[in-house]
Amino acid sequence: MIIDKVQIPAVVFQLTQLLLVVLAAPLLTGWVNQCQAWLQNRSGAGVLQPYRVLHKLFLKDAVIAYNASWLFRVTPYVVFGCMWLAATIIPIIAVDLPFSRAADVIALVGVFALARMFSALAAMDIGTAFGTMGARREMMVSFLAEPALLMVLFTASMLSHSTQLPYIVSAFSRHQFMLYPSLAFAALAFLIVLLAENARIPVDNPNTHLELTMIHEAMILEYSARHLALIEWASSLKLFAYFSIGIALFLPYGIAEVGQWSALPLSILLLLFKLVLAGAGLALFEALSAKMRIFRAPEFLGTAFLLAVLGLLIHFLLSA
Amino acid sequence: MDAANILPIDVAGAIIALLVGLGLLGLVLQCLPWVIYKIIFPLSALASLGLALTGLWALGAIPNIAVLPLGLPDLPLHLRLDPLSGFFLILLGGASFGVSLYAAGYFKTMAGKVLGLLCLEYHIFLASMAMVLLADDAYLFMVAWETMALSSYFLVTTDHNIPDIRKAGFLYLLMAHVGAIAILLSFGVMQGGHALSAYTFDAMRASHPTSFWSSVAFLLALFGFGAKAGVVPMHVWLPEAHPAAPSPVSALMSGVMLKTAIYGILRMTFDLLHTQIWWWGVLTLTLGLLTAVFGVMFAAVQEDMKRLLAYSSIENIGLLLVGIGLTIIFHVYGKDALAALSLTATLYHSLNHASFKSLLFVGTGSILHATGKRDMGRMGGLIRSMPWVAALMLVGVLAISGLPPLNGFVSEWLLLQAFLLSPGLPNSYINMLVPVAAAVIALAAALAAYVMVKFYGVIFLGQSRGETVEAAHDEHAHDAGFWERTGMGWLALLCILLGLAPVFVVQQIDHVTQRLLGTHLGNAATGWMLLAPVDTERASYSPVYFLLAVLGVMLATAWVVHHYYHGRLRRGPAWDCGFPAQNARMQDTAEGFGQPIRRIFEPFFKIESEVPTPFDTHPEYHGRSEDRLWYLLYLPIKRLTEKLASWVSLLQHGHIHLYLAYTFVTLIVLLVFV
Amino acid sequence: MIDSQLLALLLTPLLGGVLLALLGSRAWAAELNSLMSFFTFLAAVVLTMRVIDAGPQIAFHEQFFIDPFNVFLVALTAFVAFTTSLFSRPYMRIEQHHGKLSTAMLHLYYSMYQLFTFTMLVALTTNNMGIIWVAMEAATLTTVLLVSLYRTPASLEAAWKYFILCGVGIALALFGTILLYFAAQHVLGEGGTALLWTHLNQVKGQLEPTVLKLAFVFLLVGYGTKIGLVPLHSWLPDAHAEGPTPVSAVLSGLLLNVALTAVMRSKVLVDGSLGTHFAGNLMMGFGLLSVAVASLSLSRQKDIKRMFAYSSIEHMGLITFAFGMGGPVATFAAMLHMTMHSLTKSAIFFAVGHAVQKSGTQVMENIRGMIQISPTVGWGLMLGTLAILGMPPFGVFASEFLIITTAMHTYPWATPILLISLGIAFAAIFGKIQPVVFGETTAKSLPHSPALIPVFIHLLLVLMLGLYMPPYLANWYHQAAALLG
Amino acid sequence: MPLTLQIVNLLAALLLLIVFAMLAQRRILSLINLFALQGAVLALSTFVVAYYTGQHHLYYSAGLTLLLKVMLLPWLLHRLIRQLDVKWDVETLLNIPVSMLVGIALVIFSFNLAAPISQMAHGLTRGLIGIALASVLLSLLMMLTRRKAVSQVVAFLSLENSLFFAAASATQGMPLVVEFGIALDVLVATFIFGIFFFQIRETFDSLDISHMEKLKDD
Repeated sequence: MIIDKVQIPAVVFQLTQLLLVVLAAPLLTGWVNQCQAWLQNRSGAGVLQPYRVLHKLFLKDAVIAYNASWLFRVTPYVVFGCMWLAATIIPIIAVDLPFSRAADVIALVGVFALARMFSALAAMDIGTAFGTMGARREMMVSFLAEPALLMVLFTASMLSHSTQLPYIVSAFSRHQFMLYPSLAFAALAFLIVLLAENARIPVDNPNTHLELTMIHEAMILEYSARHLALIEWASSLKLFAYFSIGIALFLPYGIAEVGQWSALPLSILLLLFKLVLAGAGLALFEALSAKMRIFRAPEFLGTAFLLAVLGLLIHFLLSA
Repeated sequence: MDAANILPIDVAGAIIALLVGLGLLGLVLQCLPWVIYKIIFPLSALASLGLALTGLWALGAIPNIAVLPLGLPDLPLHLRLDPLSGFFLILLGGASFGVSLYAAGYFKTMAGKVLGLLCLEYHIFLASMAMVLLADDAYLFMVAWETMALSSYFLVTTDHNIPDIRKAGFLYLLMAHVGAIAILLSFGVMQGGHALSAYTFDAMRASHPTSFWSSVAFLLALFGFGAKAGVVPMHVWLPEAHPAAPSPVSALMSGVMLKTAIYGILRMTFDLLHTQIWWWGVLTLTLGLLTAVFGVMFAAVQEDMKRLLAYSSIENIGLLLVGIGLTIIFHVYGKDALAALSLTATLYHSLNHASFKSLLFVGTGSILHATGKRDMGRMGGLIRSMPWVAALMLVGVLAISGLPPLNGFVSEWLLLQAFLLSPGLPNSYINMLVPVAAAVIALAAALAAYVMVKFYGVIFLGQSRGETVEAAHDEHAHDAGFWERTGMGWLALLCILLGLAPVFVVQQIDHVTQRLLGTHLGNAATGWMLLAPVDTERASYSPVYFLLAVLGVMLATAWVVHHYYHGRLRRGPAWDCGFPAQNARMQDTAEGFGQPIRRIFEPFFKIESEVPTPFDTHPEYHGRSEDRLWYLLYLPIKRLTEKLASWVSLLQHGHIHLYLAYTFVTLIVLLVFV
Repeated sequence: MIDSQLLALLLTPLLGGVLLALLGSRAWAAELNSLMSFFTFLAAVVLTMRVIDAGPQIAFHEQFFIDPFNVFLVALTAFVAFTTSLFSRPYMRIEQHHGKLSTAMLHLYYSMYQLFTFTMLVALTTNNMGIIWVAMEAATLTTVLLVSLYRTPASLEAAWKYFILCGVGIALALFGTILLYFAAQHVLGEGGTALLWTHLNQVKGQLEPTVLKLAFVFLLVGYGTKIGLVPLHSWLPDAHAEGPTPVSAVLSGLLLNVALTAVMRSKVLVDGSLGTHFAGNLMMGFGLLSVAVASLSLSRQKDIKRMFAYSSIEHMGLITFAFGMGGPVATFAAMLHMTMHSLTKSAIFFAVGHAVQKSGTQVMENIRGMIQISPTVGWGLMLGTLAILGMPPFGVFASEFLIITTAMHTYPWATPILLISLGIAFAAIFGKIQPVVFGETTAKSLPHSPALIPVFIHLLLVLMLGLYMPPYLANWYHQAAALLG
Repeated sequence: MPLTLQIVNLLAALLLLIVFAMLAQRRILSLINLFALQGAVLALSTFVVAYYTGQHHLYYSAGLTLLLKVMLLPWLLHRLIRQLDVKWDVETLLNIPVSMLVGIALVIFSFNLAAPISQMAHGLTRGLIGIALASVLLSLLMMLTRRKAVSQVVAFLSLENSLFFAAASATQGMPLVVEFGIALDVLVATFIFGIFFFQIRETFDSLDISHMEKLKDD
């Protein structure tokens, strides 16, 4: 059983992370948007804007289409739940998370898939032109992005002989710093996947409503009020989760080891620092690149897939 | 015999006899159909359940043997129930229990005469599948094998007035027969000597063919069983035949019959043949990958819902072959723990596929009855008129897409673990192959999700795409009846249970791996909550906790939201970016949903499409994506045969002088050569 | 004792022939025909019992010899002859009703039918290689008259070809017999005994190899023409397609077997004399060629009876191949296949006969949906076809199973040909029969109710033998197999 | 070498000669006459062999041959062609010189084939097997070059004759039962041929076999 193995500190770590993640996620989104605003010479709405938006949405009355089915109404909760869960599996502030035993990297990918499945189905539920279009495009993007992500994670778990994120991370952070060529490929692939999965430019545009280009937005057109709020929150959780995965895999240094209370504040600080940098980086990248035609997206993601596989192959070749 | 020494095999045999009896009874009682669907089918469902339990019983027990005084002289029918057979018996019983329950409701509408015949064929089909699993000599195996093909052929051609269905049936039986001859030949290679008694499996186990001959045997078996399983390129019959059959039969064919082929390959490779050779594994693996990708790609572009499912079966068979290939490779290189892992994954996945594919196929049966359509392009919004079917099939869809915490995920998880643990094989080429294979598997899994979103979304969600009349009809399509619900409910329950209790299932499978590979997987973690094939440090998965967590988080969120804010809800017209005139025809059709795949994997398809000109008053778009292999492989063979035949027919030209000349020349030639 | 039993067996059909020659035009001639065939069958059963109990028998100054090998063919022949007579009773009446046959023709038919049975039984039971020849020739003559029964140009042509080709073939067989006698003289001396198979069998070791080789070539080519081995088969499809269906049934079901028996008798002697696999190789070659060519021809047939004639060629090829392989299993399988083929093929011809009568044509495109108009005919045809294609649980599969696996074990090089040919044959026959049985129909009903009991009796037997073989039958086959080596 | 043997050998040679003559012969009537002559030679040789070996049943078979092959059958055939009036010349598929050449080749072939047997054969039959074989093959050749039904039948009968010769002379006669059986068959066969001629004649109003080439695979 899991419980008997677990000591108090682990549980505390788990709970802290649980709360921290769900609370901090919108902040990250806000930060990225703010950086974008600055890069575009706008003053921006401030990093707290997402919270205000969420609050406003929660206050509103939900309006759904006449023919919306139960699936449509359940989906926001499912998506939100999955994303939150995902964010708790990933070691963000500390490596020993009792729950992460229940779900390893493959399960993590599974969680993302589950959420995606539900949102795609919900998008088709009303039967509008944009809904189905969005669902189709979302699935098209994902069937290339998902295996790529899986391959990235495989490379990592090959190196660390485990598919449990905590073990991977502690393996990486415990080693003295060394360069893994395979990881380099993986990192590149992961970056592309991150962009695609979080509906960022150049694959998608998080704040467009231009019919022909949108993917993720098209899926959630029919949502309003609390449903929309949950979905928005979920997507910022997703972004947060992806960032944390990236950090955990490629620069895990300074993360708190098992039950080190003393290390906790430092690791949180470090994490904040990394996230800030990453967010800024993302904003910069988006500002510099342009949205690509929808049918170039598969090529883009195909590249990611190939890179990831290449990374794995290189690992097999050099066993490094 | 007294109750003490009744063996599983006896029970299994009795149940099989009972099944045949039920079938005959159905034929006799065709004048009163209600008996058939109200009594016989539920009874046979119970019988199937009995089979499953017997299999479970046999898993633990030592292999037990029975010999029937039938068959050929000196070759009585040998039956043997060992863990492998037991496991597949569980699969058969578990799936057919649900399907038969469903059939009790589904066949209600049939005319008595047809129903009686169908009842017979159905039960013969079940019995022969069970017999295939129990057979312990080549003759009984082949008889059961071909009887299975034959009965399913008659089931496929139930409404034989439709020429396409006749064609499908013909193609099916032809492929089955050719495959059977190949299997026959491989038995011929393995038979241990010249007496009739050399055809028992024991004699084959005792015989040691040279590596060349065992390779021949393996290749023949792979061809024969592959033809039955729908392995590319012997798959052409499958998407024709499975949709043609009545849905419960399609369910059995896809869910169970294909697995008998897998059983055959396992039996041949790990039980009857002594030595395995590494390239067998590589071949199987490659074939599997090909099949998987091919199947899922074609599934993505189908418009007929049953064809789509058929192609997805091809994909799953591919995954199973990959598992077998890995097992062979690991076994050859003495990595028995890994071999056990991948074999476990394979068996687990066949169990899963049996459950969710049967569920989905019977589901399409209900839809067919309710709407009278198989073309997804004219469906939509059925979730509102058929909530039960929709809900139950959602389980199947999530499961087949390999999503946690359902069963599809567990087997894929195990398979991927096998890949992740594989490095360190002496052969560098195989080392290179492994990651690529893993990638392809991942791709196939992701594509499967795509296909299933299309399947479920287009059928159940949105608005009906048909003309107004049939749209109205679909609005009031009747939901599945009691028996149908029960059947589907059982299958859905299977999907969930197999997903939630992997540790228990793996423990059962361990009996099989122990017998085939001499080692088993076991569970590193204590208790049944946490599945850890090798070691908790490396990998572990606990669906129960997973489910609890997701549900917990969801409910908590819902409660918080409703408590601190409010639960007010209004309904209004769909917004759709404020687009004024929107109607059902603006949704993606089945075809439109598949279009990205068609576009990305263009070279694999043979696409014929007619695009409307801008000036058409009623613009219509038609597109068909066909299988290139049909044109590249099968038609040439057909033409070649016809050519030869036309040459041969010149022999028979009607001139008696030349006939005499044949005799004359034959005589002279023979005289010259003696 | 044995003499009288044998006499009963042989005289009943002879008497029947004479009786029907006199009374053949009576209204109850058909019943008389069946009755005589039934008596013949009874006599055969009695004889069989005797042989099973007391082992091989010699009768009439060694002129006749009954061992397990030929007695099972005797029983089979008598049985199929009986069921065929049952079938032909209504069938011929319907033909007459359709105006295809006159009473005179029926008269001829009945008497010739009995005489034909007689000749076959003689050929099977005689111990004298010369008499075998005489009986075979006589069988040819009677069947020639039967084939040309309809007097249509087509039937005349078929009969003429049959007559000429088989006449020549048989003549060559006679030369072979003479050579055999010539060789035997030097061992057994002048006079009668030199052609008696039992004596030859005892001294086969001393017979002059070169002569026997030559003799066997002539015998194989000669009797092979009657078996229908490619390339000597040209007469067979015509004769089967143009003759009355009952005749096609007995030709396919019985006469080919009898010819094969003659070949096997001589093969035993030749093997004994040469001690090599010469005869076996020849037979395997002919067998494979027949299987391949027949299966290819099958796919181009339009006439249903013609198609099944080719399938007979294919199966005879398979049997010859199996006999050629030799060895207990293969020989056993070959004899099993003979039995199965006789029963199944005659059953098929019965069903085909009625299907043709219902739809008024032998062209398969115009025979459709038999199952709609008459389920019995439809299912009979479907099941028979599946049986002849070697689908379990029918017995034909049992023998094919043994033949193919043994071939794979002993002569792997032959198996690709078998695999491909059987595949093609399956595609050809089943692809043509399926629409004949299934689908919509245009057929009409018949003046007399068809007699399909024989069909289902045969099919049931085949089914039973596929799943269970009575022990006495089994050890009977085994004795025969041991006899042929 | 005793006189009888020389006679037998002479007759054998004569037989072969007659077969060649038949092969070369165009006119049906003379073909039949040649056939009768062949029968006579056959009967004579059988008689001589009977005398030489002193086997009584050979006398019977000699007599039988005389009755059947020299008198009955030719008479029947004559009647037939008178009634069917088919006295026309027989045009062959293979022209005469070619068929002669083939024939000679066949003779050489069969002699070589029979050589080893002749070695082991004692006294009388030396070489007779070869001649018999040669005439069998020649008759076969004749059958497949003739176009008219009647001539084909005559060729068939001469084939039977050569076989008979082989039986009677080369092996000093088969057992009597067999000989009778064979004789009976030949007789019946001829009758049936006769029936056929009339039927063929009335359905195709000609005895040309080339009318009978309808049945074929296409």
